[in-house]
Amino acid sequence: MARVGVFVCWCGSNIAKTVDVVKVAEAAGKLPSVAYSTDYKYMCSEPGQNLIKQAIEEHKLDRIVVASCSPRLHEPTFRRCISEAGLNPFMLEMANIREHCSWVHDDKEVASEKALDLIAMSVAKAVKNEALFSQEIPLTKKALVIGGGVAGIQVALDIADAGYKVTLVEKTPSIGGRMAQYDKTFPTLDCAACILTPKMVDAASHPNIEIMTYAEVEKVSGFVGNFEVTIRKKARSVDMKKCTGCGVCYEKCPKKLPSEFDCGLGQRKAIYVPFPQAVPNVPVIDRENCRYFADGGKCGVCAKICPSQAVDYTLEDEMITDKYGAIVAATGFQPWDPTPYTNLGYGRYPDVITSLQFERLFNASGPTEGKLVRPSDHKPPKNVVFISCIGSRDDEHGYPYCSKVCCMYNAKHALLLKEKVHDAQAYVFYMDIRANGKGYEEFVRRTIEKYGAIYLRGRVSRVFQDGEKLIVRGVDTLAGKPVEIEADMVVLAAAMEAQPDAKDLARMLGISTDEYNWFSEAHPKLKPVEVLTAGIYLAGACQYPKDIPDAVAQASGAAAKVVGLFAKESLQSEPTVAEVNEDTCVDCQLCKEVCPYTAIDTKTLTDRAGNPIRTVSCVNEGLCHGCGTCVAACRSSSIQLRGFKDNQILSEIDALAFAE
Amino acid sequence: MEAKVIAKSDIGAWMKGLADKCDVIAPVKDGDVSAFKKIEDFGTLSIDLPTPTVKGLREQFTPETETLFEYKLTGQQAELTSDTAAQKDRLIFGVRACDAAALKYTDAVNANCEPKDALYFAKRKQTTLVGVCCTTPAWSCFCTEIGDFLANPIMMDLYLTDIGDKYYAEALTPKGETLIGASQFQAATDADKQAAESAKQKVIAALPSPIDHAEKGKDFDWDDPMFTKLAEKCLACGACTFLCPTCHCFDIQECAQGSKGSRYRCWDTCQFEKFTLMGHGHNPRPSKNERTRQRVFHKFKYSPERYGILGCVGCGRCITACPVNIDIQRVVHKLEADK
Amino acid sequence: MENELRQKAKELLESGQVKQVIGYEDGSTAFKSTPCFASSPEDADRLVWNPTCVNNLAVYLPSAVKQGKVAVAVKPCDGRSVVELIKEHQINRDDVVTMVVPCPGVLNPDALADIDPKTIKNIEWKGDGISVTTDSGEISIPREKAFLDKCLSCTLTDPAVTNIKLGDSPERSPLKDKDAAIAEYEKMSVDERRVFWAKEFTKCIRCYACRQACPACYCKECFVDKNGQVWALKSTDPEANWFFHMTRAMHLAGRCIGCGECERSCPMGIPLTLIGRTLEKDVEEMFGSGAGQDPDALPILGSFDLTKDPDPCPE
Amino acid sequence: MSEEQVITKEPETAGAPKEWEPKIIGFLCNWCTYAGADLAGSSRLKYPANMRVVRVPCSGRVDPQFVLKAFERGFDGVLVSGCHPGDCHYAKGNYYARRRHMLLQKFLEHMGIEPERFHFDWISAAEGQKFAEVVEEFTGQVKKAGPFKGVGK
Repeated sequence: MARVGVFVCWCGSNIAKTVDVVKVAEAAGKLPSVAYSTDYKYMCSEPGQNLIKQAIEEHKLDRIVVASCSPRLHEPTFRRCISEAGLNPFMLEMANIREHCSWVHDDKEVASEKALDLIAMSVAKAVKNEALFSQEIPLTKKALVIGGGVAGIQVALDIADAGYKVTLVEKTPSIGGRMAQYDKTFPTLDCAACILTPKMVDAASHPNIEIMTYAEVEKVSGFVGNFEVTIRKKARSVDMKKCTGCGVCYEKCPKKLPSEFDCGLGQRKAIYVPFPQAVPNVPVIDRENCRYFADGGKCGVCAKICPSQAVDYTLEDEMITDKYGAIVAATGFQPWDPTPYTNLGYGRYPDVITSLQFERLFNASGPTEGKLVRPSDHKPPKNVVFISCIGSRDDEHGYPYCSKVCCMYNAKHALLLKEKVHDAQAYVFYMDIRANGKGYEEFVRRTIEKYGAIYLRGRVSRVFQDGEKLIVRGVDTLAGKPVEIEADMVVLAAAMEAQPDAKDLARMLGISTDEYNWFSEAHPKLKPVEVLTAGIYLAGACQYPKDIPDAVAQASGAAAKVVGLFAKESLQSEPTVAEVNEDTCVDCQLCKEVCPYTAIDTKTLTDRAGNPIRTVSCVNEGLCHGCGTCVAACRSSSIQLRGFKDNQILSEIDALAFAE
Repeated sequence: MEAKVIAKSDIGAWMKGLADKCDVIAPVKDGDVSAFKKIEDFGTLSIDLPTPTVKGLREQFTPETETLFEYKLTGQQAELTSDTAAQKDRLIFGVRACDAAALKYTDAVNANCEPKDALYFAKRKQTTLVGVCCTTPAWSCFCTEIGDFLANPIMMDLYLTDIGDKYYAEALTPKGETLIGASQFQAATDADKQAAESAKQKVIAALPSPIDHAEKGKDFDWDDPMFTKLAEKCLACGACTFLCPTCHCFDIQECAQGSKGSRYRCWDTCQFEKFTLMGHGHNPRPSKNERTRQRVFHKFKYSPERYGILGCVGCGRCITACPVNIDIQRVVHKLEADK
Repeated sequence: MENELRQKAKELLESGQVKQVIGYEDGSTAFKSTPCFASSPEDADRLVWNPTCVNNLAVYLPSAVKQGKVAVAVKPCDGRSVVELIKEHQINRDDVVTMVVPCPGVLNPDALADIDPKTIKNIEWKGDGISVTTDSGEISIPREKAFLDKCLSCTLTDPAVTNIKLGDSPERSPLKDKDAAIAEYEKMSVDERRVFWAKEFTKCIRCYACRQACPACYCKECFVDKNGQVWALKSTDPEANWFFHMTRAMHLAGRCIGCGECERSCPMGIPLTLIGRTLEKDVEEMFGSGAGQDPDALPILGSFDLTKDPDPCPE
Repeated sequence: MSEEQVITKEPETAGAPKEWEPKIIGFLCNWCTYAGADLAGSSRLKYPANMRVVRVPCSGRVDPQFVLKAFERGFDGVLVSGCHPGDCHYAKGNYYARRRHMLLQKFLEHMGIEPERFHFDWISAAEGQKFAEVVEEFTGQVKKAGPFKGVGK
């Protein structure tokens, strides 16, 4: 028979005032399996804890019930206490006779009765307690950062600076991300390239950072400290080691295509670097559009002309598998395509463009080399209408959320317009001006007051071409009247939306997304960079629209989390996790279905000769958080949560049901 | 022994008279099925004789759940608290010849061990059995193939045969003689006796002829391929064995409820996978093959060898109850043909 | 129809496409058929298809597929069980060939109450109902009396996992509302229902025929069979019986396709389908989907709908 | 039974019979409702003492079988409570709990257990007040429903 010790705390008068602790302790002594029971003024005090330790020794107690305050307060204290006396810490149960009893009831008799019941339940549960042990989980101190935009670069640099290895994976041929496309940044009007390029170079030259561009994550398995990741390095067709970045190949390449980097406003070749400051400065062949690949090896100009014989058409996709201790997702966003706004003429009139296209038009390295001209006739525009909330805050065409940055870049564009074309006039149609960052509101005021941008609160109903002009019809809700503007150019502040493959990556990582496919954080307030899967963190706009300062701040936050994780020697698994009874599991996979952490896998049982017998569920202890949702789902009780097994909880129910 | 007659209309009054001295139990309709129940109201006597009771007499002598002892825990101390209350004498009315015959078998099983099953024999001793000859056997009945107890009943005290508006009542034991001493019984005429005889013969004629199963069972083939076929379709439920009047296997379980608890026994069956599962994980009857064979062999081969009696009385309950139409009569015939 | 079934079974067995065909064959009496496991083309000649083919053969699939690919004769209702088994990873879609038989309804044993069972020679579908051949001639039984309740309200079409469709689906319009029995039952007050079930469950002898006949009860070890006192006593205490049946019902929530095998197998006549159907109706109303429809659907109690699920504190 | 043993029971001789008090069991998730109950305690809010609490990590851990077991054992009322939608410490456990227990409540009613005897709710760690109110209200509701007559007869 188990030997349970019951220790009833007075908590000074906090408990003793409404619970007859002496009588309760005496009655508890008669509960089945109780070998010793006593009361004391302050169980959590040093003499109180010594009393427990002595009783364990003297009465050969193997399980302890402390009836005192909430376990949420002192469970760690008493676990430590009994483990110092040689018991497994999980042999402790606490009966909460303070918060749940003495503090909420007045009648001493009633409260004493309840206290005894709570103790009886704890005793019954304690009898079924088992010694639990945490396991040491090895830790690979190397991080994987997915996405080479400003957030990803920042994460990589911070982790690398702390002395840990980082692999930075970027889908496109160069790191830099969206920020590389921008001209200037609000509200300081720093040149984006001037602040980003050094970081790109730092990352490229950092001894702890390995950059893989033109590469994608293919497969992720494992768990915190022990992820195994397969990365597909797409065939670049140019030998990274041989290429000097001279650029002759793309000068001579005969095939011209619209440039993604310039949002289709400029052109690139079939062999290309996306932009001049690209890191690495090594071209890549777009095999789908390359004549050599399309015509069965007929062209081959680039290979012939390359002075260092770096062009190699035979290169193939390469799969690299490595172990990582932590993963940071920094995959960013994509600008929303405003085509659904048919009334605004996007795609129909060449001078109706998106904000990102506008950005490229006055970028010195852009298709016009920084000259702001209309795409249609290459004349500088005079009247430019900026329209906010294109696809944001709009359930009907786009998304209900606010994209957060558009108000600010609209202000930036309106201001820069005036700087580039002195006699130009900016009109901004807006719903609300959301300028809630450091220096943001001042910046907007400056645009309006110093640069004369005309802000019109209202929506645009229609844009149509009239000769060379674009007629913008809208409403000024503040003036309460319709407005019509003869514009030379219309710029649509398109929403930010999740990357098209965000859901796939989420699935691969086993993390969740919200209804718009943004990655879900573990807690909106308290765990904004964590996700529910341990060892995976978020940085930047892959979580939700963010501007550069926010993205960088979160990146450093994510890096700090990774560094904190890597600072440990090894990881300790939580002992209170689920376990599968392989004898009775029938592999219906309901547990797997309900697990919030993808902690349950299917494994094949084999006989001694290694032949498969059948499949069952198995718990990855590194991923399991111990919620027990799987346990309640399992029909054959084949999965159990240590510390909260069915028989433990049933014992509590029975102890109460049959309490005398 | 003596025989009398009793008018059907007097049965209620007779039973009412008996009820002063003992519990009177008889088959009554309970929803879709018929079951033995204690009769409380002798006015609107709703005894159901044509439908066989869904269960035989097994539960009357070894209840589905039976407490063996009780205990109480105080701290580290345990104390036995059982007191077995004395049971009232009982009379069971409307017993079929097959069900009574089954008691010969269960008596043998329960006596064939030391100590003898006291709980069982206490109940046997306290029970008087009044049988009734069947008039409309079920489609699955084959008792006549097993023995002649329909004509020459055993293990009961009184045997009633329906002869129109009255029963011909044969006392088979001194207890039976006492019973027919009651005022409701009248002397039987020769015509009554003949009517009873022809009523019995009429039923027997509709049932199969006798077969010496005990003899034939000796040569059953342990490896008969039929068991693979049966095992394929058997669902491994316990309907057959739980309704069988001769099945007697039980499990012993513990019921712990807070500081109190009890040990009880409850029906178990060789058809359940766990029945023969041992503590260390080995199961000598690991598949339905072995388990379907066990049921048939136990009744038709092992029992005659061990007790000299067949473990089947041909009541046909397992046949009607089987959800997949496993028909033990057919199975045995096939085994006998296969040998 | 029977010939078509045998022919198809033969083809599948001859060509080696399947290891065995599970169907029905004549039972030990003319009003019962029994499951048939045909593993050779000759065996296929024993297959029958008539109103006595009541069993839901899907119950055999999880163990049968271990020997190799299986073809199984399913009524449209039983086909729903196959869907569930695939959905719950008990069989692979590729390991089973479903032969969907056209079903006008299967025999309600009560239909034969007035006929001496020993005189019955044959039962077949005829007209709207069935025709029973006896020693003393042929008796026609109309549809409303001939078939099980579930058949009278059946509107099922071919299951989502149909491989081979035999014959043409019979033209039927339901005679009864599926939930007529529930409507009748629900006339009882809540407390009357408590008393009703207490009485019904007291009958239970724990033979587990309900569970064993149920294709959805494929657990290797049922919760009630756990060693020691984990969930319920093995005894037939009314309370323990109640717990067993209530838990079994909850385990079937969203998974019960209403084949009625539990009730048919129960030797004690407990109206178990009433429980199943009541719960299934709730599931359909609350979560908008039911059992046995889509093999790719998520399990109903293993998924949720953030916004549409009923909430204890609706906004 | 000695005098000390019976602290839980008023001696029969003490005048008028005690008013019937329902026996209630509550399954509370550790992170929200249990913490809410703690807060009710530290705020010294008063509520009826009928309910005894079983602490579980998540409302998702509450197997409907625990509720059935409680009714099998004759409890007069059962409360299950966890984190509000969106607040689950384990992200999704409460959504599964919601499906299971909303269905269970309906099922219980079908099978003869008054819906008043089973309550499923969301109570956060910050809702000490709500916890006290829910317990008070539920206790009253169960009291009104009267002693549970049990599932066996």
